[in-house]
Amino acid sequence: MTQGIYEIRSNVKIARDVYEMVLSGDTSAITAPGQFLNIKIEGLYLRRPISICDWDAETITILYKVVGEGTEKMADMTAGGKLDILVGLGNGFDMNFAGERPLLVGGGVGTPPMYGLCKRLVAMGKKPIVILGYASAEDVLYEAKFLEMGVDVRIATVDGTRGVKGFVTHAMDGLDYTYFYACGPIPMLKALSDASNTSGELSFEERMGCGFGACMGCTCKTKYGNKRICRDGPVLKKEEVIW
Amino acid sequence: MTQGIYEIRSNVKIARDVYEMVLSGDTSAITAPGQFLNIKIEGLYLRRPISICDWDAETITILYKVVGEGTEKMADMTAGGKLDILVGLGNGFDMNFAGERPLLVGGGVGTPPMYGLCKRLVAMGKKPIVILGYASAEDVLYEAKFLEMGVDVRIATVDGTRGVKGFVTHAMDGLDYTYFYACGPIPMLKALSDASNTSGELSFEERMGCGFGACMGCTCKTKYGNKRICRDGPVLKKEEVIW
Amino acid sequence: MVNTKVNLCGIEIDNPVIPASGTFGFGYEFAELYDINCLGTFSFKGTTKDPRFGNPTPRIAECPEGMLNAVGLQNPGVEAVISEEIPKLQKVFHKPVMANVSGFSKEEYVYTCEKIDAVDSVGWIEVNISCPNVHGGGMSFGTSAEAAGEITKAVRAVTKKPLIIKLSPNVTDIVSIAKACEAEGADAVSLINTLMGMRIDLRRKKPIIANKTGGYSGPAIKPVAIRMVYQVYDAVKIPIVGMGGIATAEDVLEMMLAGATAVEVGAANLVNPFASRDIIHDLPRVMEKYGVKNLTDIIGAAH
Amino acid sequence: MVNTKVNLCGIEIDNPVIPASGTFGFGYEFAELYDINCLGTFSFKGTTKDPRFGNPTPRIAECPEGMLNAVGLQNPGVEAVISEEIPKLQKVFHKPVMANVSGFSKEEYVYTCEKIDAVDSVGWIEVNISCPNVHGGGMSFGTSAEAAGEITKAVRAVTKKPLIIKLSPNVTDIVSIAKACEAEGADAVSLINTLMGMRIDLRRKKPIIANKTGGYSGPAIKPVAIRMVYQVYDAVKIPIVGMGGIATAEDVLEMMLAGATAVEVGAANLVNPFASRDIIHDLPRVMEKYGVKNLTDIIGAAH
Repeated sequence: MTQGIYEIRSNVKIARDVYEMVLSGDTSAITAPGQFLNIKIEGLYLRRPISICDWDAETITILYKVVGEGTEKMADMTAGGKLDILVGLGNGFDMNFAGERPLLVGGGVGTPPMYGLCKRLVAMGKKPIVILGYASAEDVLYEAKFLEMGVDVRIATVDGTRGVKGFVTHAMDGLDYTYFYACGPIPMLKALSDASNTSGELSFEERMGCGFGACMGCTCKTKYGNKRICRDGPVLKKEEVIW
Repeated sequence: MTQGIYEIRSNVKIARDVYEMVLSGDTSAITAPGQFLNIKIEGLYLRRPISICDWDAETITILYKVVGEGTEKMADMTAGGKLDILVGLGNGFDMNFAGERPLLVGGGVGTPPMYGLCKRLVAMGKKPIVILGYASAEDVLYEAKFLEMGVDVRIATVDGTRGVKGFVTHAMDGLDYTYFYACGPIPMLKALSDASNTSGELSFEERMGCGFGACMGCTCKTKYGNKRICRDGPVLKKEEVIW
Repeated sequence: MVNTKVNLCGIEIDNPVIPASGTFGFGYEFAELYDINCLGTFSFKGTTKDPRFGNPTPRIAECPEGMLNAVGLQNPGVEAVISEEIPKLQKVFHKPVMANVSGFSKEEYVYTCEKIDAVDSVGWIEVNISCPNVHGGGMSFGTSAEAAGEITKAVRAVTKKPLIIKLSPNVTDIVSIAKACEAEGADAVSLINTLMGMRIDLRRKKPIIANKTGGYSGPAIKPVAIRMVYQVYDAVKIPIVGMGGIATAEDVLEMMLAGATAVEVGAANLVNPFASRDIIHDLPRVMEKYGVKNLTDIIGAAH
Repeated sequence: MVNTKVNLCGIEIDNPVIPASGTFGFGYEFAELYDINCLGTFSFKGTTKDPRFGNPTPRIAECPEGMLNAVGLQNPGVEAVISEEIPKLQKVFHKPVMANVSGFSKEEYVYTCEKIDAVDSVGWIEVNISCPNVHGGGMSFGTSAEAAGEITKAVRAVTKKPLIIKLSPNVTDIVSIAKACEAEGADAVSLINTLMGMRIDLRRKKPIIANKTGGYSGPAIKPVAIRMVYQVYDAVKIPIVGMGGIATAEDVLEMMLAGATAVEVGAANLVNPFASRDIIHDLPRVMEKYGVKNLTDIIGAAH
């Protein structure tokens, strides 16, 4: 983890209530896809944790949905603005277990970490299958960017306005995959975990105090003992999760 | 009183710890020199009352000394910034009593309201005598601007580095004047009031809650009953002050 | 169309927004700024038997998201309030007003309430047993259930008007105090008064406020207020007027979800003189955003 | 050159800055970020007889200039603290540490303090009788002078280490509680623990925190903390460890002027992991700004 001041390069709306923000600054603390940032927002006391979508040597990309005071303020920010951010928080996904055909499942704003993960798995020569689930067509995120990587992308929408009608699990039928990675709402994670026939990793959310393991605000019970979502997670193994 | 958003035209240091800020916006609520503004500063709860130095149809000039959190934040502000301000607060000086040769006395950051008052008295054809008192030469405010008006200006400094060594009352000896107006620290106001041989008006300071007479935070006792410095003042008549 | 009306002790008010005592004078300063008849009602400046200057200055200090005040019940006394202030108030406000009463003995409370009871334009009497800024004064009545009950019983005997007892948060158990007020005939309780606080001036190395301590108000005390309203709602059947840091229409909803039938807006009026009006104007939008058709429906809905 | 040293119950510490229990774990997470030996000391995570998971999540909520937490004393139990956590702590921190102890009965407090008393690296035992987040737990001991005195007496009997009793602000009269602790042999009192608060989620129309109420910390509670430290200083002769919203070196001075011998830094560590270090680095500059040569000289100087 590092603390630093990051400059906003761009901040644009890319789907219903969802914005893409590109930040520039030190990215050396990021060690794995699935990690997150904790952003100090003027006028709010607690930092706001946001998953990392992608990063390179000098920029970090995040996608966030406007759901409350913090993200409302973020949506109003403009290029050139500066933010105090803790970078490289959490464990992230372990790509060593991916196998040849890992399944990546993102639900709603669970999509962003799947993008950074997919990019790196492709770079490793893997052949990921990507399933993305949303409420409706206007919520779909980064479809073109996934397709650019040449991976198999399937979309599910609850109202059927894009892709398969239903949940991500409805787009899984008959798929052959070696491992899975998932991020999204808890009901999706549970359904996926139940439906899967391989091992896998799931990224969880919780209200956090600090984001770096000090306050015990986000602890959950697992089969291997208490874990802090912010530090021992946000990624847990399928086998340790207590639903 | 009006509430409005004002734009900062300039904000420059003009003496030790003292800044001049020019604001543009609606000035129609200002009815007399000696009134004040109440400025909302991001990150602070209470507004900060600052006396009006001068104004015209579209700008207001204030001089303020950096003495705490609020004025520290103001000193960092730059042209183009916007401020939420209550304008035209307090009673201000009554120029009807000035006579031909009114004495204007400003101590430290009590100087600014004397400038706007002097300008208007000169425009009325009066011949004001101005005495300004400071700790030291580097604290002197607006001397050239007073001289530009062609008025008699006398400076007193406690350390004798400019003008008369001592307090403003030491610069008063033998002066012939018709009335007085004063703004500055309480000991100065009292000494002046005691030394004066005419009637006069004195502008007081107090920690304020609202600045417009609602909270009773700044009440003082006078010979004519309780007065709210923010609304019934900040200017009191010599005859009503209880020292 | 949303419905912002609520019923406070038998009187229907257009909306639950009530400027709090001590932040709105007798209304006429604000009437110069906007038509104050948009308010549900307002609670006028705390009135005592005798005229009071209050505490020496400084009476005010800046705090994080709030302020301290130690005005100390400055008011012209109940006779002058009735003969001078209320007539001026009635020229600009045409709804029932809430009278706020304080005292230094049971007899004083009774005296003042009896006088106020005779004023037609007063819709409710809010009895402040919780002012933290008067030494040996109202605060001591607000910090024990017995004393609170005793004052309630005494003033209940002299007025048929809806009686609201204003409670102090500076206590171990606000629930027992609220219950004592209910048991002795209060029609409602209002809470919270200010939290007792202090700031020290690093330059002078002395408390900023002449009275040393002051009452802390502003958004900083809202979480304490929400908690206490929530707890009291569980324990009493009478309505609660919730206050403490209310500054937005969202705050009104939060306080009502906790259990308030109406809310008072205090310090916000001092930093934004249009605050109460702005909250009222914004209420319908915020109600729609959170799917609230009738404000009455959400009273205590978070339980 | 300024002198930041203070003496806390017979142990001289390099500066009065002490990260508060529950915001600094057992130190080693922060030791990855900076050398924590710059601290006066720190108070480690509240330890109980048995391991505790604490409360269900969500345990955290945003507040104006602060936060609510309802962690509920999650800790691995005193045996594991002594056998696992303290050895890890000692690798990164080489000064006497402050042990923080909680319990649900007098016997539990005594059991845990007795175990901790045997640990050489522990310089002080801070006994928390004021956690607002455990039902039927420590809080009830902290809200009456009798119970507070009883716990103090019992733990006093099992340790010769400096004993600090941590007090709750959610009381009518903190002074009487502090005096009871002093009378029963406490070497110091620390205050304030968090204010009990609540936030309600307007979307779900339920309290944000699963436990409903949580402890409010952050700059918003500082004026209440300053006031209580000031009041307690007037009434006891033992030192006071002041806390509540400390986030800057200026805050340290304000708290010490009110009467604190040392200060704890809590929530600030969570929003800025370097907060305690930054405060220590900034102290000499701020002391010079306000003409303070020896920090010891300003303890209680605002009285």
